[in-house]
Amino acid sequence: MIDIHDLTQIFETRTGTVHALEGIDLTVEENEFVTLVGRSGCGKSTLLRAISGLVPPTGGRVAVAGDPVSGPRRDVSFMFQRPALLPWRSVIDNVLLPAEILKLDRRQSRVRAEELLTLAGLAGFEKKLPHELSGGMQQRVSLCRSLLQRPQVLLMDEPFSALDALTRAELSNELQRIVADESTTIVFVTHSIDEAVLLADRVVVMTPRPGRIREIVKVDIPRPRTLGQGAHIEDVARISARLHDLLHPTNETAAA
Amino acid sequence: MIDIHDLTQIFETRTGTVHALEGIDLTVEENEFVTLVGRSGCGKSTLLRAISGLVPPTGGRVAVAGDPVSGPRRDVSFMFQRPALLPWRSVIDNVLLPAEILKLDRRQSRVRAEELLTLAGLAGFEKKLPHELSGGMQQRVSLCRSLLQRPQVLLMDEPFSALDALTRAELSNELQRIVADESTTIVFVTHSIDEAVLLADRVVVMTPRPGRIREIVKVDIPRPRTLGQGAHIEDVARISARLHDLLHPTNETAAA
Amino acid sequence: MTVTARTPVVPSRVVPNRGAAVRAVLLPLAAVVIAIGLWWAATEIFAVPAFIVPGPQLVIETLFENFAFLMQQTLVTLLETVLGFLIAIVIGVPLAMAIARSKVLEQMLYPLLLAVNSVPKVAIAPILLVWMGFGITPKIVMVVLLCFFPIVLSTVSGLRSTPSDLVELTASLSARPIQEFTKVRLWWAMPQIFVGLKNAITLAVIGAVIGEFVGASSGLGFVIVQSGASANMALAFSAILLLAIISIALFYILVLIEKRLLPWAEENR
Amino acid sequence: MTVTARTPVVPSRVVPNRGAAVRAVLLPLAAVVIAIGLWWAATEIFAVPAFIVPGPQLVIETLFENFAFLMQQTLVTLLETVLGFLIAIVIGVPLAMAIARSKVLEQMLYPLLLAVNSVPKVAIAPILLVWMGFGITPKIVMVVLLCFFPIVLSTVSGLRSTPSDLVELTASLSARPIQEFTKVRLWWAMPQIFVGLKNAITLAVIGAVIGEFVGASSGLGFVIVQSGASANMALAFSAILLLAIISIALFYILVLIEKRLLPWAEENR
Amino acid sequence: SSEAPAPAESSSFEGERESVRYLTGFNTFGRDAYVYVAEELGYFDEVGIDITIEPGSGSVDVMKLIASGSADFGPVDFSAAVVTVANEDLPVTAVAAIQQRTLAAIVTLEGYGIESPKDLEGKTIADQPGSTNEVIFPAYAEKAGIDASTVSHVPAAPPTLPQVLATHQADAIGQFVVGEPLIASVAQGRDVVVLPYGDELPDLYGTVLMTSDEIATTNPELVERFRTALLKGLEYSIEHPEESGEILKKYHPTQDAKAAAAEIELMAPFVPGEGELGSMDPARVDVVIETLSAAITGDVTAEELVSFDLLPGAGS
Ligand SMILES: Nc1ncnc2c1ncn2[C@@H]1O[C@H](COP(=O)(O)OP(=O)(O)OP(=O)(O)O)[C@@H](O)[C@H]1O
Ligand SMILES: Nc1ncnc2c1ncn2[C@@H]1O[C@H](COP(=O)(O)OP(=O)(O)OP(=O)(O)O)[C@@H](O)[C@H]1O
Ligand SMILES: Cc1ncc(C[n+]2csc(CCO)c2C)c(N)n1
Ligand SMILES: [Mg+2]
Ligand SMILES: [Mg+2]
Repeated sequence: MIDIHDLTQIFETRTGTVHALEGIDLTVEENEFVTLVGRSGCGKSTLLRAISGLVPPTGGRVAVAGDPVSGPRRDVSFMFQRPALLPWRSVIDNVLLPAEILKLDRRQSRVRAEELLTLAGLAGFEKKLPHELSGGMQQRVSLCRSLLQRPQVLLMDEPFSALDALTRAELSNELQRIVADESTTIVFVTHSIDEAVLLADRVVVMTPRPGRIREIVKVDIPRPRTLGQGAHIEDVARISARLHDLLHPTNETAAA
Repeated sequence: MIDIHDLTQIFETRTGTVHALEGIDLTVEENEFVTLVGRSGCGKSTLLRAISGLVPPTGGRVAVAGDPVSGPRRDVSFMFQRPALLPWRSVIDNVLLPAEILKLDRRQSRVRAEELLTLAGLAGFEKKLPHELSGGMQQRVSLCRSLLQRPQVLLMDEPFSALDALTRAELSNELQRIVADESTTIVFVTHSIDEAVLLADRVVVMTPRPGRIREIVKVDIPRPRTLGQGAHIEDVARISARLHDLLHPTNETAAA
Repeated sequence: MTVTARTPVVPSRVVPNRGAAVRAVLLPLAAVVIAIGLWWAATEIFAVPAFIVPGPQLVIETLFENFAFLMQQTLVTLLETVLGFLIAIVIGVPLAMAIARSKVLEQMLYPLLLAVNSVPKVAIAPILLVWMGFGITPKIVMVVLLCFFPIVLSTVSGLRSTPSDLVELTASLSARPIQEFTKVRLWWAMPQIFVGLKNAITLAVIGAVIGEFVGASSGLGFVIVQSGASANMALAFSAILLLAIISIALFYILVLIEKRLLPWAEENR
Repeated sequence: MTVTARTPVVPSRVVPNRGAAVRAVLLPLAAVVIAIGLWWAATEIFAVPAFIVPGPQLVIETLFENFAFLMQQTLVTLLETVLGFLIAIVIGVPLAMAIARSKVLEQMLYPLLLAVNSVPKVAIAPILLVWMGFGITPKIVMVVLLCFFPIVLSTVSGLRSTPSDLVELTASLSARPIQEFTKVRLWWAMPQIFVGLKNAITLAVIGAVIGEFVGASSGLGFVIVQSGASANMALAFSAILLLAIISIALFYILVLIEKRLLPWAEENR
Repeated sequence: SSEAPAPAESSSFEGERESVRYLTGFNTFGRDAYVYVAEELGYFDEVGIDITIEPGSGSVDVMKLIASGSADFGPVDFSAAVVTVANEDLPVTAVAAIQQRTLAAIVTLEGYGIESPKDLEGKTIADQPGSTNEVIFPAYAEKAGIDASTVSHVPAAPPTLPQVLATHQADAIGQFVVGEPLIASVAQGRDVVVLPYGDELPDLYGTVLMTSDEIATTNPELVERFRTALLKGLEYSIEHPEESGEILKKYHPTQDAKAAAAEIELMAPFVPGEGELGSMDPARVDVVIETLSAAITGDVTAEELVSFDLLPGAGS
């Protein structure tokens, strides 16, 4: 579904050049759930933007569904790291924005938006304006918006960072259901190793400056999965430990 | 250090009234580290704002260091849930903002700002503008800013939400050092039970709409503490489980 | 020792605050009364002759003496102002939209707009007359000429200042440019567009008056020329007073519309 | 199948882009050439008589014939414009600051400012002359009167639109109002203040000219009156052309200052 | 513009009616009242003309609008016409004199030390830069034996001139003779001193009726009809100043009938001349051109300025 070859991203700023990504090679299969982990500033968001076509890469190639990416695609949905809500729109109207832009069926979209908001615990807040919401509520609105259009590819940048464990678990389940039922391909950035393991078919571990892929860890645990429970607790522990090692610099040599 | 009695906070909006906080009673001792946990939207940020004096409460009383709060105090520092960086200032100048406003010694402040930035892994980014940073980097700048002035009371709203585990651990250590060395009182909002237990003397568990204190859990594990290691692993597990129960609604009856 | 402030942290707009509404009427009134008092004092104390600055009594007397006539002239000027203003919006906003999208257009159009804007309009009034006759058209054109520039400038700036977050959001949805504009940029720009409109409306009034200075036989501008030429400063000042009232009224109508339309704007919260 | 775009995502400002710089000069030039072409065509094809709109050749000829004289007049007008503009900033920004802080002040001052702003300045010319004589003062006053309002309006709106995030940040640091202003609001408002200044600078030029209409023996406004009085439209148009050039130049100086001062602003990135 | 008045009598005109657009000289004061008088009394109707009257904004603008076809007729100060037609080649022509002698004057107040032209030496005169009064001044000074170089001109916009004089910002101002009551109204009890240019330059005409060269050549018959009706109104108005003031006020309610009547009375002596009302003399026109030669850069002949064959009593 997604093919990335030798991707390089360089930012030139007034104060010098930042090598955000270098030599990224990655293929994501259709219906696969890939999580990206790595230290803050290692280029995760930049990688997602390159896949989405929002930012043309400085070097290398990206293709989605076989087509080279030259700009955003209608079948790819992006949930940004920041909520990016329109301050003049109510919660429900923010969620409905993709329906308006993609000209989806109005009534169906509305029903779906309300379902999603209820699922995200925002029932009763449909008419509120963004500035009347808490930080986590804003993030949930943004999440609902990215799910509205049933995209083929879903790029999610730390979608649960501002959420409590319970809301996180509920929404993780929904995400897994979506992947299963609607055969969506997901690339998902997270800082939580637990979350990465819970959700992913494969976990991509990145190293910072320049952002490179350190290793790709396969998570071969059958679905549905739930956090901290189930028969595969040992597999989970093993993979988590491995990821922990990869992310931890004192174990530098152990990795590679 | 902080006395809260029967605090109520109501927001009136175009679309109705939101009872954000109701009957909050809480006392935080000097040099105590209190964490606030609770589901998204339960009023954690609102409580911090009431303590800081940024928002006058609808009802009840708040006092800091014995004085009733009627507005922000110079010895209280607030790290907001959103980075709130000034887009026209470089990283270092953003961190130095409190020094300018509080008229702290310029040279000392600069040295401290650089120390903090290095600690936060931002060495080399001093001259960058906020929009040239990743989300987590922005959050770290905001954190450094809140630590610059060595406040008596530090109110922190999900300071580590956008950070990877490693950076989180490093900065947690620094925070514990500050509490120990500089006898700072900290109220700290988090969604991570692990983090709450790792850092807190007491964990305040809140329930949503209206926001009430469900229970206050004491964490009597000696310091310094480190995540997932050490002799008190059982205590940690016990307290974590308790917090998990309190936050989980299916165990509703088990709590109270 | 206790904070018992019961004031809810509520924008006064939300729970209609009677005090605020009363103040919104009383304070401007107070200001006007003070201003008129100062005016009176200045003319009395310094014994300024009426043919330079007539005192307020005289002006208000004159105003009431010629009330019906002046109302007619006011309506004429008001009509020209409002029509020209609306046309300026219809021209200015799309123009700004095009300029905001394209650096090339900006670099080509701004110098021309600036040139048009900097021409002293009184100097080209005869050209307008020759071209458009003595009807209402040249007055409306004058209004448009005077007031479209602030609209363009503010709208361009507003559209351009849309945060990249929000622009990326629509981009990620493959929004067409017109959608990006109508769904995001336009709304983001609204508070700034209103600044442009508020600027423009006061210029629109002036534009109508300048239009009437040359080649008109009605309107407050005509009254001012006529009374100015006969040193009838009391009549000139009544007309000026009415102009001020038109300006203030139109401005506050815009303010009201803004508050209605943009309750979410930071300045209106 | 591959995306090999090597274009770095770099604002042209950062790595000085030669093409962009060349375009910034060529495009406006092209626009001006086209405009002059149209002007020429209009006067030729429609056989517009020179006493209404003189053709460009004639105007440019006249301009060069009277070059030294016209340059002197340009300098006079430029000086008045710049002085008045600076004074308007010095008055307008603090006024806007006060208004932005206080609803009461706003409600008291806006109607008065609007009233002052809506007075047709030509109508109060006798007052200015009698009060301030024939020197440079009344011209500068005219410039200030014409151009302070957009500065106030834009600055107030800019100061007020500061996001509550940033205001709370300074509040949490117990910043004094002046600190909140200088460290946060002023900077946030800067892009909008510049919109006000750009509006104001073109009005400032007009203000100087109107000031000269009323009573001056030098300046481009004087040239326009004098040549208008003798239907010497070619000379009047040379003066208008110079006014346009002044306007454009001052405007782009502001644009340059803005780009220097506010590289972080969304519109300048 | 003006509302249509009830015709004094039912139209006696038999031929094809024509519309005419007329501009006043400057706004709608007493000096321009005669056109309203002519309309009110049905003189235009009698000759089959439907007239539209627009307020003009000074001689130069009137000429421009006539030259460009935006208006058909209007009064223009003849000295301004000479200079403008000579320098800028405007295709306009005079078809009747309204005043046989110029109304242009220097006006001052008692006590400012000016009683005769000679006293102007060393004084300041406020006037609009480039205005007729200023342009004629050198010729006036020469005739009056004043050293023009000792007189300084202060530039001021026309509407400010009365105030400038009243507050003694200048010792004198340029005005038309008919401006005397206006100056008196701001003079705060001082007497107004008027020094008419006509005293020294008796050959200068005052206002003339102008039309475009095109109308003059293609429709001389209309010119004659119009000119006849207008001059009839002019004659009636100088004979009945009071009534004329009332008529003007009827058309323009803000005008003061008394002030208008006073202007008309002041203007009356300047209107008639040796010959028929409205006539002009080629030899005098040549003298005018000669008098103004200092202000003229181009070449101009009397025939370019005046359609002598269309003047009153020109034989038709
Ligand atoms: N300015 C406001 N206007 C109206 N309602 C508000 C405002 N601020 C907060 N609220 C409401 O108050 C409640 C508590 O909000 P608060 O931000 O304190 O939650 P929180 O516990 O910090 O949540 P999160 O973990 O998502 O940040 C929410 O229901 C929110 O909608
Ligand atoms: N617009 C930009 N201009 C300049 N540098 C940028 C820009 N965007 C990102 N960078 C730089 O690129 C690097 C990678 O940023 P990116 O946002 O991809 O990190 P990230 O992995 O998402 O981090 P985080 O977990 O903190 O969100 C950082 O060093 C950042 O400073
Ligand atoms: C208010 C006013 N009144 C009269 C005129 C006509 N006019 C033009 S020049 C001049 C005399 C001075 O030269 C006069 C009376 C005017 N333009 N403005
Ligand atoms: Mg990121
Ligand atoms: Mg919060």
